[in-house]
Amino acid sequence: MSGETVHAAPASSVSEKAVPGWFGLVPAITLAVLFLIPFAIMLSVSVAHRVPGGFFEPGFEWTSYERLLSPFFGRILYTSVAISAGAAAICIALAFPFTIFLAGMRHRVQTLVLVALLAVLSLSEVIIGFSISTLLSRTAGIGNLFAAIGLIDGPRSYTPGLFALMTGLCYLVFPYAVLVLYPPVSRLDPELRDAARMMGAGPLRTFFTVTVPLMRAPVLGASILVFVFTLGAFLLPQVLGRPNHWTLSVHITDQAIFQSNLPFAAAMAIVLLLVALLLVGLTLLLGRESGGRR
Amino acid sequence: MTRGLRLFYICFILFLLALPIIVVTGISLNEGRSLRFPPEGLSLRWYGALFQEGDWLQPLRHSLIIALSASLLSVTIALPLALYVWSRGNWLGRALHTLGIAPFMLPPVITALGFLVFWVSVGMYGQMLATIISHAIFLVTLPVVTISLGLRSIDMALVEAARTMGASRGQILRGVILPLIMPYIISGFAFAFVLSLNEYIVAYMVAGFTVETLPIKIFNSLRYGYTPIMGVVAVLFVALAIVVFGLIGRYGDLPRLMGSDRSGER
Amino acid sequence: MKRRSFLIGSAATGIGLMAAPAILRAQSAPLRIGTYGGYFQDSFDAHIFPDFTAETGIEVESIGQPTGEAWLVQLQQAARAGQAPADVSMMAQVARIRGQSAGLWAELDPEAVPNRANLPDHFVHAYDDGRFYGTGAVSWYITLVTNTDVYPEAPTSWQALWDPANRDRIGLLALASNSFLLEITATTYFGGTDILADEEGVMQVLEKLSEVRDNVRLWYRDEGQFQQALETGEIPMGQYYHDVTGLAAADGQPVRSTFPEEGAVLDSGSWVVSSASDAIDRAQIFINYMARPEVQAKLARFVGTAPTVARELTDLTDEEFNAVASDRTPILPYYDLYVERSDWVNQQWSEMITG
Amino acid sequence: MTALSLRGMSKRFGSLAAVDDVSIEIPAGCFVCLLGPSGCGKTTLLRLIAGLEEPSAGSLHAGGREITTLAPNRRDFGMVFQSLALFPHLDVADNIAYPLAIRGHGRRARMERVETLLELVQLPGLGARRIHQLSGGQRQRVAIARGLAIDPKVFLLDEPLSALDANLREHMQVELRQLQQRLGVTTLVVTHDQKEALTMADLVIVMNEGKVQQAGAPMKIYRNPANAFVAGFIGQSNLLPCTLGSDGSVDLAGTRLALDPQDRVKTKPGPAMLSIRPEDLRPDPQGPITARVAFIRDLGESVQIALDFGETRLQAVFAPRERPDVAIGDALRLAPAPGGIVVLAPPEAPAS
Repeated sequence: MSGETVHAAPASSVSEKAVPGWFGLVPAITLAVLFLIPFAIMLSVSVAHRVPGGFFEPGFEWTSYERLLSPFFGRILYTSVAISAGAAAICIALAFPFTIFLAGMRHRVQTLVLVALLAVLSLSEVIIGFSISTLLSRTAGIGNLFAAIGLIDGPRSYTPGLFALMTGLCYLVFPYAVLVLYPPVSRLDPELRDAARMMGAGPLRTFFTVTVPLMRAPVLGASILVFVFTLGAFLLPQVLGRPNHWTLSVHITDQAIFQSNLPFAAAMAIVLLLVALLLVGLTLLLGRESGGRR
Repeated sequence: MTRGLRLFYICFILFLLALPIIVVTGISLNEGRSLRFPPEGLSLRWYGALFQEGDWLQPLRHSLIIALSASLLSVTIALPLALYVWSRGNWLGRALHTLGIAPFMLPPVITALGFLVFWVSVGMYGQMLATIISHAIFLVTLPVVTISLGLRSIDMALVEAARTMGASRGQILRGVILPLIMPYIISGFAFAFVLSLNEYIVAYMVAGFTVETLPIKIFNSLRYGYTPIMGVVAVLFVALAIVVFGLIGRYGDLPRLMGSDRSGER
Repeated sequence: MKRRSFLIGSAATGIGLMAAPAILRAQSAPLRIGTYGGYFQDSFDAHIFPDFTAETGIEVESIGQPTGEAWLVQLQQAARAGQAPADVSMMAQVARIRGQSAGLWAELDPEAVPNRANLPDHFVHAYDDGRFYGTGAVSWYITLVTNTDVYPEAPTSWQALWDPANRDRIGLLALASNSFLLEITATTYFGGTDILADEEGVMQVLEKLSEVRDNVRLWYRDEGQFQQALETGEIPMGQYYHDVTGLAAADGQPVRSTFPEEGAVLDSGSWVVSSASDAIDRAQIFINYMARPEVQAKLARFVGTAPTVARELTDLTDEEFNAVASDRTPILPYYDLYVERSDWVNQQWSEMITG
Repeated sequence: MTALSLRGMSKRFGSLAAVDDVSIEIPAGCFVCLLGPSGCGKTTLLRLIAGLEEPSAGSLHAGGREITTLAPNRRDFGMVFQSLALFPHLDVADNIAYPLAIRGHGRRARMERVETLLELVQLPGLGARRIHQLSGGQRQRVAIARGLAIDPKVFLLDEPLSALDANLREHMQVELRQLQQRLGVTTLVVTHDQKEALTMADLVIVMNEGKVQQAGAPMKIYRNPANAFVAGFIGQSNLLPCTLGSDGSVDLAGTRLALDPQDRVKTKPGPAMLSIRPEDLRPDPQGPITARVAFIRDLGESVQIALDFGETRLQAVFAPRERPDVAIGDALRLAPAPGGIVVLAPPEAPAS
């Protein structure tokens, strides 16, 4: 989960002797069989022949991919990427200072905040979607509070819509963002920031000339993780968004769960997978670069 | 920014994060069979109902069995994987590390769909074992990350010292390395357990209604059921997470387990 | 599935052996019957299943199933793996016909279901080669529903959906194949559903339907999403099920169901048995039981659905009958469209609602 | 002129007083060492002066101006951190030029200054190196150059040499002292190494448990420790429980010792602590102290002899030529050198 763990540990003769070589085989076989083969099957399903109104039969045809080559799906892919990127950006913008402040707190406070975050992590997408739609509704939501204070004329609804969807997505991934940023941020030597202060930099200047450049790789890694994660959200866009906010993941589940069109769902998943892999690859590259500099 | 402002920011964000929990808590206290917020009439009857209504007990049992077995299995896979990656810098180590990180790094919908076609092909769709294995693979990343974190914090001098004192490979593993990374193994297990308990899309695609878990049941009750029990379940799960991680925080060094190196200094 | 064998090999056999206990399901397990969850399931649990068990001694496990399409896919996938999440299911017509073309439903013995004689022909389902596999279970109307606090006056026509005054206030079903909005639009603006016979006509209807987009606040996939919002007045108008709305109104909720002047959509559900079920005998007993006129009357009284047997066979009073049905000519779904051109309609529909 | 003036400064973390009511005047151009065991509050005191911590009480003045709550970035102080805190994302030149860039100096001016500073710390031409390409000693010099880049009013160093090996450390101590004398900058160094303090400082401030135990010139503190803690911490000292008589003599577990007028008495008659440096114990056939030789270390430049004196162990040091002709087990009579004795309050006496 941690963005900075992507580089493999350096080989050490001592550690090597402590672990027998066959230890690698068990997880290698397990993951190959149970993780890689599913993807291979998915690949074969994506080119299988769809039986309209029925299931699918083995075959090799590009029909499902051809169906994706339309302005309609181009727009959906664009929407998915734009919404996820937006949510990731907002989430990191909130989580990065949060993590920095958290890492500067007393040990006990840090423990409490971490427990709170881990508790929030245990809310499923279903509950988050439902609660936020309640919170943003006209009848029971924060609109009533605003109206009571006199901020707005009467209670109004903020859901469904882009705002509600962004709120939900940010909520969903915020704990992950903090937990991924936490190790590198808390390992950042606080004396570096003190040094900048001593040399005349104000807090903001210190943040932008010291903290941000040093944390560039972890922040990018966390952003990409959060981005990919939101790319896979399929319930929140349905519950909190309008149809034009439905992401590729919504359409994938739609095809798989409602239309029984597994070849088409698989084809869309493969496309989404390629987009995600592209970005994970990017993280690995960035991680390696920063790893060499230490 | 001053210390006070920083604390305010943290508290404000925590407050926002708490809002949905307040909503589900409110809903779970409804007297009638409706999901109203603020609740109409306060009652704890739905908390009792969860353990009496058979159609909620069964998913509860499923969820607990799946979460327990899946997180055990994922630790069983993650431990040798992390040890191997830690000890070897070869291609297999690198490949394994990527394989261990990938399941959780991909959009869950994709992983779920992969499992769906896999289990349909194998003929195990709809069996609890399929859900358990799928969850174990999907969540294996969490113990991999925490155990790797623990391994990297080991002082190699300890291993060298053990060797000079004549310990065999197995003795070093059991007597030195495992005790040192045990807290990280436990936190990885807790992570996987709590997330498996709340996982929806993989469980739904792999077994759907045949092996109904609590999140699936909650979603269904949101679709049709109108019972505040779904709020009860959410509240209990949050409480469970607080207890599990609270205990880890109470008896261990949670910031350190989460990867902080300099906690305890201040 | 031939691919299975070489892709998975021996590893899977090992896993399969571990899973063996799950396969050895006890013969004495209760009969698992799926009905739509929520009010519907509750009503069956309270009024139908106990009497059935009392009379036949067959234990029932009630399963809340999701929207027809999702349930069909689940049954299909489960059947391929030799599993049956439920023995008997209540399937809406589109899902039933799709299951029929996939050969998913178990063949039943017509002799074991003598009460099928009570049902009109279109509620006795058989494969093309004549093998009998299911019967009509219940009928229901999809009507125009409103929140009575927000709309003191009931709307009279489906045209209310297009009324600019209702901007951002409407909830509609999100799937073409269970909302039947194409039929509603065709009947309201194109004089009937005949226009849906060809793709050109469907496109015309979709064009008209796309005008409601600005009025729609929620395209819902599952009932609960909309019902809560309707009751609180959050989304005060939409299309919904007559039966459930009636039950909610009887509960004191400020909601009403209106049969528009163009007619309400009449859809129905049928009892079918998954081919993976090993309880066909008991399933037949249940299906036969449900086709009795007095059971149909009880459904109308307690569940609020319209009977699938001829009205004359039941002892329903006019008042009771009118509460669950209407004399107005109903809008009948154009089922062929969703079976023969499902992918095409689904694609056009998605493009329409996502705007 | 006073460069820094601390008045009643305290810093509490919860119930712990890390710095407790500290008042010091530091003259301009002075090289000050804050000396004490780890956890004595010396680093906290340095951070209070830097402005990185806010005092719980007291005030701080620099150059006649009160700066108690002034932000650290407005103090124009230079600082070298224990970890050095060099920016890994910048090269050597940019690290040194950082405070100049903050102050808006032009690029040309910055680079000229960097060159001057690199020469000052004897690292000419290394400006383009990255930090991880430097050795420990080189990093040390870069950190010092960076701290001096703006001609700071006060130069603060937090255990700057602790990461270096012994040889390099001694070398750097001399170099740092020379550099400071050349520049004349008021310098405060935190250290736990008393030799380091004695090597470099004009003024040593000994701290323990948050309090200043003694402040003064190194030799003055060495010769004339204010209390048992200082006597034990600075250099080696034989600390012996004794009873101070009202007649100017002490009783050492039965052995009576007459005090010389040059000896110092810093406590009232009664139970006390006698401090005598190992080099102040002289062999003397008529000496009042008789002890048994327990161990002899011949170090060439000197001879150290450990002796058992009743229950306690005494250390004595002699020049090779003065080495008494004794073997382990022999009795040796010793006399304190005149002025070598300091009679201190017993350590368990409550602080006044």
